[in-house]
Amino acid sequence: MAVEFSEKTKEKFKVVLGKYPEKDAALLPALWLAQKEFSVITPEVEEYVSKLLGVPLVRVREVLTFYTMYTAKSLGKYHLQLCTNIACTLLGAEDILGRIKNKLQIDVGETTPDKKFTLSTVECLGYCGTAPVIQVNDDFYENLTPKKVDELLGKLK
Amino acid sequence: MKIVTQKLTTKESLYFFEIAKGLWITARHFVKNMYFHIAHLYGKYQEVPAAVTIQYPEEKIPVSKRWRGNHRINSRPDGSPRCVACMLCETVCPVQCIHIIAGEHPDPNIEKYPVSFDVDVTRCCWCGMCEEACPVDAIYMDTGKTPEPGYSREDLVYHKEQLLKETPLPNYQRSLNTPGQGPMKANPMGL
Amino acid sequence: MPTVTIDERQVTVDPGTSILEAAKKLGIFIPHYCYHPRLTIVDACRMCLVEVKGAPKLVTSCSNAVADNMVVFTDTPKVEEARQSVLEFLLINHPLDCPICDKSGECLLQNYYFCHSRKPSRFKENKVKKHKVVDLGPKIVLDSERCIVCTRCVRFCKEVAGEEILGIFNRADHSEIGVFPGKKLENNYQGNLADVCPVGALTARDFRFKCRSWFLCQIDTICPGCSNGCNAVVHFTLRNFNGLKGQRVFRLTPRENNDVNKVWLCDVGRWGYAFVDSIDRLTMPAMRKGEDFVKTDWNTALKETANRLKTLVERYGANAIGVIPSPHLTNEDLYALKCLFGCLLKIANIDFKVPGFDKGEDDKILLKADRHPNTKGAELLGLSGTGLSVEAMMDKVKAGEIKALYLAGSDPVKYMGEKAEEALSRAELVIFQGTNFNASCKLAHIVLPGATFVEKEGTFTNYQGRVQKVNKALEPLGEAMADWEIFTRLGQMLGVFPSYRSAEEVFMDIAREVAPFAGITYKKIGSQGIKLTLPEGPVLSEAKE
Amino acid sequence: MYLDIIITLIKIAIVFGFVLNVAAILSWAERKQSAVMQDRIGANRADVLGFRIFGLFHPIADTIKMLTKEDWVPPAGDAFVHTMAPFLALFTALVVFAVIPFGDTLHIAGRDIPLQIADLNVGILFIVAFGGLGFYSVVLAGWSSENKYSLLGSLRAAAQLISYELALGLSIVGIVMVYGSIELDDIARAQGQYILGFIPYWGIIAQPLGFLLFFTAAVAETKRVPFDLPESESEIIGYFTEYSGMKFGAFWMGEFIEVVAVAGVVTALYFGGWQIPFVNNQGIFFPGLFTIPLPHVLIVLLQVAAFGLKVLFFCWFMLLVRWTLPRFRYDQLMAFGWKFMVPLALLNILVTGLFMYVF
Repeated sequence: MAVEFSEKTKEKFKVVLGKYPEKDAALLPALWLAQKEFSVITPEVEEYVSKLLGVPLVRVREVLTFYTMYTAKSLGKYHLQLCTNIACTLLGAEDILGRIKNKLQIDVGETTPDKKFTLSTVECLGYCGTAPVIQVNDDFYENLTPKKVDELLGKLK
Repeated sequence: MKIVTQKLTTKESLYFFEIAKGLWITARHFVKNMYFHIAHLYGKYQEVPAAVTIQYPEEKIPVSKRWRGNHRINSRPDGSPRCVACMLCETVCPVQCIHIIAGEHPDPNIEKYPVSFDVDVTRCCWCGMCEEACPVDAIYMDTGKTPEPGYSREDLVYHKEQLLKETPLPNYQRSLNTPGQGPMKANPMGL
Repeated sequence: MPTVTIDERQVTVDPGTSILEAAKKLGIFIPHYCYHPRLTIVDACRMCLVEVKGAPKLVTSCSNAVADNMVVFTDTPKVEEARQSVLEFLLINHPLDCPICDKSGECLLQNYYFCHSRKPSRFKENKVKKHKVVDLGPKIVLDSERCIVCTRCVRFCKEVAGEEILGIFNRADHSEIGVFPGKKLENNYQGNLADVCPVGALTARDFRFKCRSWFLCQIDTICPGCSNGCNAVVHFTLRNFNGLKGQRVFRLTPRENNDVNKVWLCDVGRWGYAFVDSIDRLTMPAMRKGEDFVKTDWNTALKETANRLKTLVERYGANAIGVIPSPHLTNEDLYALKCLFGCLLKIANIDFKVPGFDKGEDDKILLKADRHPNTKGAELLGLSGTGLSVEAMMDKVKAGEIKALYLAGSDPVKYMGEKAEEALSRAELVIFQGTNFNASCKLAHIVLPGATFVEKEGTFTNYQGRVQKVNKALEPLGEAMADWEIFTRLGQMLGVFPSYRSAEEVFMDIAREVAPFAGITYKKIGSQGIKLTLPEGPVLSEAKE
Repeated sequence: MYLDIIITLIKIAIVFGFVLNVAAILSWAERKQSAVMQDRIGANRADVLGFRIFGLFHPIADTIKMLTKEDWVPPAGDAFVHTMAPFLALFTALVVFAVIPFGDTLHIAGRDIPLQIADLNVGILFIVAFGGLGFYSVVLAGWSSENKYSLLGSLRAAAQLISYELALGLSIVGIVMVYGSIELDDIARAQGQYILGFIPYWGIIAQPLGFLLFFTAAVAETKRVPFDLPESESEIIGYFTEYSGMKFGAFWMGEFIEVVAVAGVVTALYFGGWQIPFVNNQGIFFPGLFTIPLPHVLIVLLQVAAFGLKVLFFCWFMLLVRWTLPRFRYDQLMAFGWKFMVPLALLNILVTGLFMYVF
């Protein structure tokens, strides 16, 4: 178990820890740091975090699985998160989803064999005014149409 | 108590004519039936029956669609029993003739399966409640068979393997959900 | 002391009492899933909603404390509608596999559905598929699809068993109970998870698929697993198609007793019933013929026993016989034994303290080191210290001074090993009276089958000195007989002996003759037991609470 | 002399062969005929190598069964009498055939062979006497069984036999008066005459009432339905309760032989014996018209065949009666016998006498 924060992260962690009166309250930022550091939070990382904070292992797991922005499994280079909530669906998110599936030949939750794209559907991203919307890693693309999606995917390649 | 006797008429009290009348009826039957028996021997008038007898093991009366015969267990496409060993038939059986021992199935989607499924036909009263209770359409009484005699009580306890081999009598299927065989319409467990 | 009106009836309760508890006091039952009287309150299930006058919305009765002059309604149309809606939500992703679910028949989802909803599902979309048959450990199986995420199990592990191992993973309708990958439930109280779970999500592997709950009868009993004397309910069936071969007792579940076990039962006791229907049960009296045992009937076996004991007493005196009773026997059994051997035959060598009998593991929650349910009872009845100790008896047997040993349920070979084995094989006469075949029984000359705790009536005295009653659920297997009955029949063959017809008669004699039991009757013991006023002495030090 | 004995033995063999075979087949016919009358099929299961031939193996199967069953004699009973009784029943039934003529005298190789085993001049008396002896078998069987029910059954049966014996005897008197002989051969021969030249002068023509009375009484003598109270398997217990195996079978056999015997006697007395209408010693003839000559042997053979057919017809008719009529009650049986049959038989004698006096 060679999982350990780098010196830099350790310092950051110390800062974070200082913000909370109780140690286990720092679980969320600690996991955030871990994700930054290791990109994927594997069970080993969880154990490390749990030990670091003195929190039961299962609590770490609970928090990790509750929040969707933590990733417990490895993703492709681009994480396509398509909103399929009401507003987006009404404005054609289903068509776009079908288009992406068709284009990349993957289903929701899967990664392309070249490890480039991971497709997932998410709930409201808060862009109902400019629906449909897709989040690619940290960027948002609004007012999508199948054509725009094609362009987008082409650009990302 | 009042006894009402019927007075015989003079003709009746002679007996002779009454006896002759009776003899005439029986003799008429005899002659008619003999005629057709002999005609049948020569292949004539086959459609006119000479006797009402049904020669049971060789001939059988076609049973009604609703008739309940021996039990059988429906199987999945892979041949394993549809039964999930829920024991509802065992529960509903008024004479307690069904004995199931349940076991863990390796497939978590099936989970429970009958390790043994015995129907004791010596106790069975053919009420068909097991058919109705079964939530997965596993047990049926549509084989159109009656239990065959056995040399011991054990011979009359039908086991799972035996019950699985039975097939429904064509045209006498008693499927409860849809007419005819075919997939079940309402199967809560998706099995 | 707030006074509340619930469904137009008034009740005064302690401050801080929840509405649900207050209603329970009035005999009004409010349906609930996540609430458990011994666990913290999370109000997660929303099933216990009630209408409070003045409140804008329905409130959860489990988490809201009563206030003075509060007016509560538990069965208004509004409440019923809320319950129906909650049930509809809970059942949205439920797999409805009641036919194969072990919980069906005692499942709160089923019960409340039939009491409060009875509405067909309106959910037309695909149900969320979750993991089935999840291995949580060697004793418990989880079915996530059936789970309603009430978190009773999570709280139980954390708060009672002291092992924070269960958690809820994922969120919304994908929530599942689970353990961290690679971990397993290990605590000694996981059996309670199956009881605590209101639905069929957590089931005990031991009970899994064995029997449907509606085939089971229940009767109050005391767990015979250790000297704690946890109150339990034994579930057994009278539908036994395989005669002597089938399983009759299927499980033990805890019964509430605040002074003893709260509402929990440890796994050791819970799954310790297996000996009742195990294949090594003694079902017929037997006598040794060379190497083998020959089955015989009670009359022959008892006559033989009586004759040989009588001859030995006449020839060598009463001290040539040693009696080793077991604290597994009930007070009644032990008293009858004392009457027979102590008073009638004047045997002084009676000792139940087989060396090492109380050296089990103590887990500081319920399980005690002494794994015998009636040690205190045996002590109070004076079955130790009148003559030689067990160890000394074994030595004397070897020396040839003690000719016969009467083992009443005890298994000295198990605790003393070779020493006892040697002694037993040297003794002129070894009589074994017990329920199961064991190493000591193997060396006996006469074997008398006794009844187990579910097959006889009687009382156990736990380590605190609390007398508690076990009830007869089943007829003894085969020809087996309650131990007090064996002693009574044997006593009548040997001389003047009271003709007990029931365990209660024996207990009446105990109450008359043994000081600590004075004035106690079966009626007074009731379902919760009765604590004895113990005499001064070393025994009290153990019993500090 | 030796030749006579041999010829007699051959005749005995023929008659015995016929009677015993017909009796055996009757046990099959009884089942099959009742079946056909009742729209059933009847016993047809016994098969030998796949052949069933309409259940004809059943009598054989029955015999095998009877022979292999335990032959049990009540320990308290009289073993000898108990064993003898069924054979007495067989004997009395069989011996009647000694005097029944079954054909015209055969002229062959210069010899006259009467087709009758014993041409007794007291033929009818012989029949009545030996028929009456049959009741001994009943009484002895019931008595030797050492069973009070059997004994009561045998007494009941004996009373019935004696009662109907009377009517039987009295009804024959008419025939004797008409034909003026008690020799059966004479009576049979006399029935070859014609009234008005074309009506055969058979007993049934001469004595219609006598025939009915005789036939009824004879059926009662055979202990068959509707007079089967001695047996009455379903309610009152009969005299052969304690019989098993082939001894029981012998009683049954005796009953069937009696059926054949009654059929034979009725044929001989009332149905022209071996006579065929419009066939005489020369051949087929019509009175006053023409005659077609036939060889003597052929005529005799035809007559024998005619006799056989008549006997078979009566056997059939008795089975028909047996499967048509219900059983009498015992008081009805006795009242019928004494208050109806006997007076009618006496009346018949009176009327016959008046006719004979007038004409």
